[in-house]
Amino acid sequence: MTIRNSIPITPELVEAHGITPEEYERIRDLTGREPTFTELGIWSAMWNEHCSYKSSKKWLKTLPTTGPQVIQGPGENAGVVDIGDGECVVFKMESHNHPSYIEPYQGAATGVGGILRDVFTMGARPVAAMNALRFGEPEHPKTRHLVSGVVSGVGGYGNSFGVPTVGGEVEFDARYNGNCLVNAFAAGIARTDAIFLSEAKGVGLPVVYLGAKTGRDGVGGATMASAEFGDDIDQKRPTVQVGDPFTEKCLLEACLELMTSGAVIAIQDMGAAGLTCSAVEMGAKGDLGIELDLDKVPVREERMSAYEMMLSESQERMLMVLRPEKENEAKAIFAKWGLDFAIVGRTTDDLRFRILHQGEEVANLPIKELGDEAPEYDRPWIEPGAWQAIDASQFPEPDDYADAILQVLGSANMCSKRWVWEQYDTLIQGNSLQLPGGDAGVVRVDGHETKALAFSSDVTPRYCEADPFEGGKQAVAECWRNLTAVGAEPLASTDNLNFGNPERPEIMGQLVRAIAGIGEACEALGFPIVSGNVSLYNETNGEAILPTPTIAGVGLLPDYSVMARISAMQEGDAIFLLGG
Amino acid sequence: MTTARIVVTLKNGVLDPQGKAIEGALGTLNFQGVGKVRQGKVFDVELDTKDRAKAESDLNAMCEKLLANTVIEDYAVEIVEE
Amino acid sequence: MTTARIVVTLKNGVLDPQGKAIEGALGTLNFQGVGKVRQGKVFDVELDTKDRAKAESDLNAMCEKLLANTVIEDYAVEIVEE
Amino acid sequence: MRTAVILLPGLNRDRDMIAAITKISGKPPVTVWQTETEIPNVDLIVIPGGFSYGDYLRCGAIGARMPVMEALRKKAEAGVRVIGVCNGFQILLETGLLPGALMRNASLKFVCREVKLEVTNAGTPFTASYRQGEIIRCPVAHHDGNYFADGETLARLNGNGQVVFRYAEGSNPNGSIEDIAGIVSEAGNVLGLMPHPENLIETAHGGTDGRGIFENALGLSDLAGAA
Ligand SMILES: Nc1ncnc2c1ncn2[C@@H]1O[C@H](COP(=O)(O)OP(=O)(O)O)[C@@H](O)[C@H]1O
Repeated sequence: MTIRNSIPITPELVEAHGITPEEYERIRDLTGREPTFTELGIWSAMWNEHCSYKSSKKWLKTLPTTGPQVIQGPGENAGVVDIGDGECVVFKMESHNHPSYIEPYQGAATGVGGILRDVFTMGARPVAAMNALRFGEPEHPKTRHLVSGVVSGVGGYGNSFGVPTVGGEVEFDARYNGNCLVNAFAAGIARTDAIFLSEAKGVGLPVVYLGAKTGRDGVGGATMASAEFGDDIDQKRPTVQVGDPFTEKCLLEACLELMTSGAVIAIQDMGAAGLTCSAVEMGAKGDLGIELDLDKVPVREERMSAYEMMLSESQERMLMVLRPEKENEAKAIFAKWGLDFAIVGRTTDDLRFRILHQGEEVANLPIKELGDEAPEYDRPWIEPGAWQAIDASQFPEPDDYADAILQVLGSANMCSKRWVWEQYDTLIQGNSLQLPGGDAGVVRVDGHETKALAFSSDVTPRYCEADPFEGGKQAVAECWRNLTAVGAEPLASTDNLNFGNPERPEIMGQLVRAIAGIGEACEALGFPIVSGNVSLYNETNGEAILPTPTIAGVGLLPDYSVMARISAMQEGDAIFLLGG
Repeated sequence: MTTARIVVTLKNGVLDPQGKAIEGALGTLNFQGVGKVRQGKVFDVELDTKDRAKAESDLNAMCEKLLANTVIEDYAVEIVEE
Repeated sequence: MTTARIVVTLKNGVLDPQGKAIEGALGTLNFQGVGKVRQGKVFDVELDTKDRAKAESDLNAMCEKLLANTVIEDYAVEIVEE
Repeated sequence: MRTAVILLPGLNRDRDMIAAITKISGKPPVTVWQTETEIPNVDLIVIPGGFSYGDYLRCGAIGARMPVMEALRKKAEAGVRVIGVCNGFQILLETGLLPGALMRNASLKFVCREVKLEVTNAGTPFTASYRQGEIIRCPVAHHDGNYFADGETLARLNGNGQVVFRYAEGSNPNGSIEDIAGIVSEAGNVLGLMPHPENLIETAHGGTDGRGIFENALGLSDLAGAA
């Protein structure tokens, strides 16, 4: 199968790419002519909700993102926060909801792989992971399959890669019957003076492809992540990506080794819409053009078209701008780790994104417009209706309180989640001080006598449904409390905003109000949001998930010898209730 | 009794990290001229029936429901012995 | 080019946790009359040779040296296409 | 006392192991990459845990066939002490330096938790500081730790006192036959075990039960009390 670049662009084709007629008008203007088929694919990848945040950008801008501790806020692969002694913590959370619903093991696994890559692309060695999971009711016929696939996928990838999972959430509710949520968090530690960014610098420098080969995995995946599910979901299956944690572990070691060698000018991992997004981002940020020669791209399948290569979401790949004099050294490092290393293009000074394939120029687009001029919508929204307080007296008092407590504790949502986190390696790296099961996971900072980092992930979606503003605030406050409860000073946070279809004003209202609540709480607590992710269109047949703005936070314990734990209680201790 | 062999293989184009690692290892062990290697699974299943048609339909159902992940895998059922 | 299929199965008497678990799962899914299930592996290997004898001897050597753990596994090599 | 740690791509408890050995012996170990054909003169060689080559094909199978393993075999045959932990144990089985095989956990799930181990042979170079029958704590973290050997091999292992650790008090996490958690070679100088003693060597780990194995192997056990 080859896809010709000369396929005529019809309104149907435009629609199938998730591009509206108005957006297409704009695309034609910016291109200066009808786009080619490959170009249409590139535009759609850059302008879909997933990559461009076109529905949420206006509101995300209102979040507090700065503070004396913040070294890098949103906009890079991950946020960076100072932890003193010349070191920083690099972290982010990202969703892989739609892929996990379609193929739970691989969807969850590649979600974990993606977030780990975001962290080590910046030069940080990952030291902790969390996963916030939401499934339909336990009785629903799909739930068991999804839970077992997702949990083993999260573990399968993280355990093999070698990062301890120190926290997370598992919750069941009928509103997730048609859309499970898989939000993966990762944090790493780097030297403050050795952070790597995606901004390309310098004209005529080699653009290098690193990691695994390109296949047809997930072609159209970014488009899929931005579309609502219908009953035709089965037809979307061939876009599944398969994760290879072994290759990712090798990629981690090779990248960190390469970074110490001084060869790297800019680096960007290939996530959604792989080669397209990574190359455009590097060029657009650096005010440079990029020219790619697809004949040089390592491929694992025959006769791949330019369109497929540009949109492939094959995992475990990176793009880098290299200091030319370091080429041989860099190559040797990648050969040692058994990874592909190929010069696939160069930086230019003409601000064009040019793609060559088999002697033909299959795309030639303005790079800044691709990267920065995605549409931004001020979608109509309505104030979410106020929920009536429930009158407690309408419920009969339980006859037997002990039995009632047992029922609560034994329920799927309240019971211990040990059955989940025992499938994750919580100890690897030898620095775990508090495992899942407490208020926050704690990991000591390698090579430091007393310092440790605390991690927690929280949100209570039913509160957000009742009142998105208060629910957003509450998620931040709970995360903050979990960090302080182990004795950590909260540093900063990351968010993963999971909502339904933003084209519906009531859903857009949830998003707007939740962001306002999160912003207010973060502002009040001095707990800036330094990275994040938005996942919209979590709906099946018109029914949306509960609004789920997951908040993950990082705190610093200057001295872990005075850390608090939930298990330190002894008989006869007095119990205090603090707070309002 | 019926004995069947089910072979489950990855669909074309789906990444096979195991196959890839094996290709590399065969190279390290100095085997020449090894092209693609793809790894799959085989299940040998004993069924307590002599009815071939029923056995086949049951085995196909087992593949659909459990043994194969039809999102990324194909399967083939073969009756070995009746 | 030669294409071969290698099937690696557990020796009789060797514990097969995956086969066992599948037996259990098939029961839970209400399949009746399922006896023993044993899980094995299949490798589809492409070899850059037209010499059948050489291909067979190479494939057997690959099994002995890597693809099968002959302490617990048996293997069978079949040339599918030359 | 000198230690070497063998490195293969996909191993991921190498850093844990290097840190543990450095803390216990006061000296960082030398590292030996998979392609080396010589291992320097050391008193102890360790293969750490992880997923060498992704554990693709069979756990430890591809790693066991890398060039460094021939050098390891020579050292082991010459009497140098060798410890393989988790993936290291799986690799030692695949090289044939230890008998048996490690299969998928009976639950088919990865399991990470603390278990209890019974020291069933305190007479080995690795266990001398423990009491025979002593119960120690130790974490496990693995997907393929279900030890299997045929009846004849088991009889031989039992007869020679080659079973060094068993999961105790119903804490077998993986279905291992006869609760076997760790074994030594017939000569007694090669130890393979699934649990991770390197993750329980200091107070910050919540205990030091795993320390003795390394102290014994390095001939430091007299200092054990001072640690
Ligand atoms: N998917 C998961 N992975 C790892 N740990 C988890 C997961 N789900 C829950 N946990 C852990 O279980 C404990 C209880 O979770 P939760 O009920 O959400 O706690 P809380 O409401 O106190 O934050 C926490 O320590 C949490 O980190």
